[in-house]
Amino acid sequence: MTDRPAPRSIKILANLPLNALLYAVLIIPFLLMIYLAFLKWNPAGGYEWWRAPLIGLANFHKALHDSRFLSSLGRTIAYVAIVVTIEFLLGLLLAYLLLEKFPGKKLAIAIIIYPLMLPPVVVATIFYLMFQDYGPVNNIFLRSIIGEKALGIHWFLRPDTAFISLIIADIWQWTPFIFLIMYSALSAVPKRLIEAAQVLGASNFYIFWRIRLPLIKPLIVIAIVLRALEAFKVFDYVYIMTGGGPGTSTETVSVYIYRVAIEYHDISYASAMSLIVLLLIIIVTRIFIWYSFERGGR
Amino acid sequence: MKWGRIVVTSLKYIIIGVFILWVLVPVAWIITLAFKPYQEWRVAYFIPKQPTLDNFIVLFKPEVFTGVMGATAIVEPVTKPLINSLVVSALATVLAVIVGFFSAYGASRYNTPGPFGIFFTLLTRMLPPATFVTPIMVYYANLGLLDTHLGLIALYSSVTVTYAIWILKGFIDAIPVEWEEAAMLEGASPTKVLFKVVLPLVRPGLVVAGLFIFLLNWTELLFALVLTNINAVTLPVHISKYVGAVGQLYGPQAALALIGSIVPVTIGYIIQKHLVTGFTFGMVRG
Amino acid sequence: MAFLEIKNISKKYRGRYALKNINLSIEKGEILSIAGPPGSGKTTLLKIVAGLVKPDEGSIVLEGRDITDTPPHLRGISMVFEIPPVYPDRTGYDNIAFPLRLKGLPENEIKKRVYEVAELLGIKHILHRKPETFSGGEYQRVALARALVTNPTLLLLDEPLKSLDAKIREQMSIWLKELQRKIGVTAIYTTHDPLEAFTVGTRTAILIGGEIKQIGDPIDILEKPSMLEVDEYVSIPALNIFTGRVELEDDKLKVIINNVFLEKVIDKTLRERIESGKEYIIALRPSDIKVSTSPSPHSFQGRVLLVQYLGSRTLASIEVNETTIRAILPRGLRVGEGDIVYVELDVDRMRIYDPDSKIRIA
Amino acid sequence: MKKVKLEVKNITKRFGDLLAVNNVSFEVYEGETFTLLGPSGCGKTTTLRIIAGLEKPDKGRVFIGGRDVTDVPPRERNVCLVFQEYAVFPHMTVYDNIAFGLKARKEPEELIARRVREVAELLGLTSVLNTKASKVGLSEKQRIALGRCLVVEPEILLLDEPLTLADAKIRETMRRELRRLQRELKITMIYVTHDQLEAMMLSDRIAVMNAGRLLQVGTPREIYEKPKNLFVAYFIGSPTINLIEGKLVRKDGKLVLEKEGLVLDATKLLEEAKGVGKIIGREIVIGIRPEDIQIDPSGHGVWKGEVELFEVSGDQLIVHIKLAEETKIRAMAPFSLRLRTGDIVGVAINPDKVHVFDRKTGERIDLLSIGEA
Repeated sequence: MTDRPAPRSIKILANLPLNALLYAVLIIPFLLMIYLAFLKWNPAGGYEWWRAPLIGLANFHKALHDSRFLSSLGRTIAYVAIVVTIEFLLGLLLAYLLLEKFPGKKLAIAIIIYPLMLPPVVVATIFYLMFQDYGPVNNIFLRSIIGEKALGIHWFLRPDTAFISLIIADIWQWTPFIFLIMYSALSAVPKRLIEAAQVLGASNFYIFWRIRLPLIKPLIVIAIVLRALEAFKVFDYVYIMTGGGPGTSTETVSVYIYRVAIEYHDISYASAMSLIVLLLIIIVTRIFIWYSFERGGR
Repeated sequence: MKWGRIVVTSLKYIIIGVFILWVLVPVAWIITLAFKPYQEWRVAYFIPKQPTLDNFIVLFKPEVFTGVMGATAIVEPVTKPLINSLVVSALATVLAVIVGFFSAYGASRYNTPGPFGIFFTLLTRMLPPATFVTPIMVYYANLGLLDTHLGLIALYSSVTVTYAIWILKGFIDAIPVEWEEAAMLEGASPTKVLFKVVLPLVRPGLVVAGLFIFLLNWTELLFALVLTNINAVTLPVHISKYVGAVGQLYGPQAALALIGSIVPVTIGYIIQKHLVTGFTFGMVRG
Repeated sequence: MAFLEIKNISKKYRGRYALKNINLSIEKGEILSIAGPPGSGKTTLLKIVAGLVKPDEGSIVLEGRDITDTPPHLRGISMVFEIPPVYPDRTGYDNIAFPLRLKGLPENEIKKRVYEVAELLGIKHILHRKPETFSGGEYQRVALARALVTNPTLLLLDEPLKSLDAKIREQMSIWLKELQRKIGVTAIYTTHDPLEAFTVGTRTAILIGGEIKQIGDPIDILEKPSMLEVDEYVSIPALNIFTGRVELEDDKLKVIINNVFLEKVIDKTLRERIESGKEYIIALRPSDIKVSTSPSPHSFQGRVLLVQYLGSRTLASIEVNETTIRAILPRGLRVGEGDIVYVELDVDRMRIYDPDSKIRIA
Repeated sequence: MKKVKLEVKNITKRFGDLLAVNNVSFEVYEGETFTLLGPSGCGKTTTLRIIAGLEKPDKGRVFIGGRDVTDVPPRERNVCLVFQEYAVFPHMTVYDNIAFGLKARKEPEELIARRVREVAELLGLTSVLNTKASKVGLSEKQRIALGRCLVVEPEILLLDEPLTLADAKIRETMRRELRRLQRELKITMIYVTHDQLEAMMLSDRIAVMNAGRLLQVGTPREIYEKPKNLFVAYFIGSPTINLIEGKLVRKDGKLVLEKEGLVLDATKLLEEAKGVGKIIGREIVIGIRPEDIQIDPSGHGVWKGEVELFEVSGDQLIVHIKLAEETKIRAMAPFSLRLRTGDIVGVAINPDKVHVFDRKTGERIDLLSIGEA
């Protein structure tokens, strides 16, 4: 950072392309979304959106009384809470276990982060195949525990097992994400701080709790926030593995809004729900970050 | 004391080992499944008895399937989506990295793009694509950009430019301001400084940012699902349609998953080192 | 008219003066060193001269031309920074050639000049190596070569030796001075170490808290510091500071420190500036204090607290009436910790400062 | 009889191709300050880290108070290390930083509170005890790092270049403070630095290291006045010792140093030394410290030369004198000696203060002992 004013050429290069891109592709549609949310417009109705009537807050009112929307919201939140908790604990544990040098460590890390590189559609396909009636989960793993009964488990036909299969896919793919952040954070804790604690007589466990964890706290918050935001978006797994079913029992917010917009063509209603979700995300993230950083008087 | 240490160490290796198995087993299953003939799709063992490439070959031919309850589906060959994905991901990446480089430089040295630009791009990352895709669909429909490469490229680069700025700003921050100031005194104008000093020094950063963004573009499903139809269909869309349409055709589905993995996994391992060290954002204080 | 004139330069950061009303003029071919403790504004001053920082007030005049508003790339000034501008992605040769390539010189001309300057600085052997293989001293020389290769009208050196080991620093500072003599470039050199500044500069300016406190040749500054701050800053080992009552008697000045009288013959001009009976600050360097094992009329008795043998000299801390005096022991005198010794202050070298303004009176 | 507190025996440590520490042995006595001195990369820090247990030697043993601790982890050694960058825990208050070692050992609360207050008092940290450690200044951080170690009362206190980050003024005060503290508390201290002046000021004994080897161990006086080899002579002392090399031959009844056609008369320097006959015909290096050379403006003395350059060193001038092309020496002179560049002056040298080294091996040649042999 310098305190010289930016030269004009740099100002233009830094601002113009970025703003052009953002305005053209994102900001105009964003403003459009706000407008659409107050309309009663369905493209199937045969007229363009600029001719649609304004109906005020009706779409928002409808959303707050739409039990399918509310339960998809609740389900998504539960999903986020479950996967983020498990992924965080597992990722942190792994990061800690892999911190010290040992033969084969590089290979172990390379394997552990493999799922992270796969497209979610591919992961969804993988677990779609894993949980088939004659897939390896039933046919090999469960059959060796509970016998032939295992082949009768239809994972995607029962709400609870369908939901569990989604969670397993998510944990499989995203635990490495938390692991990576925690691992690089823990490795970035200056070695001399650890050594200083060692010569002062602290045990490894004590050092972990009193030195390492507090020092990486900002990154823990960031990892959790990023992961929670990503998990909240969950679409690909549901779309491919369960299709939201059985019934609407595994439908998440993303899937529901997608359906309303694309399959039911109710663009206005989808826009209103989108705005509600957006508002919710901003508020929750803001509170979480405030609680983690600013309350402590940083 | 000695015994305690042995127990702790072996426990550590057991946990790591179990996790490695947990990662590897599904991958191994898919790989072997992709090479199994029709008769072996439902068996309880890994290594195929009669390995075959049929599952791959079938993906490159147009096929008509009769699915459950007699519904038919026509599945296009995977060639076109594969090429679309390459083109769209690559061009969108280049655009995002170029725009991101200039903005990252401004942000690092002069705080230029301002809080609004940064906030807005962050917002687009927070928002579930499902909520955002609706107005874009309407907007693109009016502009005639639906099912075009250009439409996807523009959208992909605008939602990934944040990452480009974020990653490149980190790299530029690591270049001492003095290195630029020296060049300035030696007669370089501000733009010359940018191209002759900063650009060569930040080349590794451009590669990392580029590959990372390419990875994101390559794996994106929802935008492509909504905004494309026939012409600009990408690989993830193709996979989702294929898996949905052909029911229990396990072998080809596994083969398709493998094809979809090759490029991103290769890229992932190229930038692995940066993934491991790059995720701290300089936030651990010492 | 001087070669470079720095006129009334002031710069504020967040309402506080980083530099206050700086006036300096530099003659062609001289090397002015600026010494100041960390945070005194040395770097800011050089950056203002280079055009990298805009001053709030004042002007810079180079060879009679006001360049205050000239952008840095048109000033023809080179600067060597504390973090040397050596780009890790290219060889030593390409680093030194960089400014010439910017100017679009033909490649054979570039080659000639790079080799010339590399020869001068003794770094021909590293021209084709990448910077990661350079030692600290080589790094600095490449940075210097880059700055010199353009034949700058003015060379600015911002603490170029700060990151080097003490032993290498000693050698490099002499080498720098000899080099500057050889090529005759006009230069400004900053450092936090006053002795280094004295070695390198033909004149030295002392910059403390954003203000030039004194400027002159090294011996002048050491013998006649303008104020207590300067005296404290340039005194290594640390200065002894006392408060003493001063009385005037005929042509004599009497100083009373802890019941010990010191007398000194003074002239008339000094008499007028001293108020009899008032308390003043008395400062003496450790080298101005005589230590012996036998008492003399003007000596204090003291007990040795600490003896530090430094080879060329021996430093002692001596407790006298509950204050600690630091002195350099005469060569050959061997005392141990706990010994009783007698301390005499050298009246002729004693400096008297006004207790309020801290300005030197005598 | 001094009690041995630490014994390092034949320590060797490699990092890849680099032989960082090469067969180093020494003893440290109880209550002394022992300094490892050498240029960066000489292996001093590695040696210190081996003593602390943070590094494991490839060969050799370490004994603390007679106990073999080579395989004991750092936290069970009861030594403490003050790091170059202080390594203060930034997320804790100053109090918690100082208390860290006692808390880690689960000492009772009231004992911790008492000890921390004592140490804070001693180091002048009482007023900042409740401040976050990341918010205090550099010199406080230094004292926190020190206090954190003092509070656990280690058997040996190790310091790794703790003053390199501080500026000249703070460094000077801290050197005095450290020395005073060490005396007062009678701590056994091992100190690492690259600054010879600092080593001289602080230490009871100094070990000079270069390129992984231990070259000489002795009191500051021994090392300064009788350097065992060329490197020690060069490294200790500021301004640096004058070194003149050449082959010593007898020519026309004179003793002269010959080098590449240049001849320097050394008769007055070496004639009277016993045993000089044994080194005639050998390649040697003569070392003379600048303060052992007196300048005679009237031109008399051992040699004559032209004044080239002045440096100012606190209260004296360092004068560069050119004796011949490529042969320059530096001498000290008071400010009062009014010299100008270009003046021809004589230099007087006391023959007793001349050091002679073998040019090839760098070993000191003691003329007297050769004579006796």
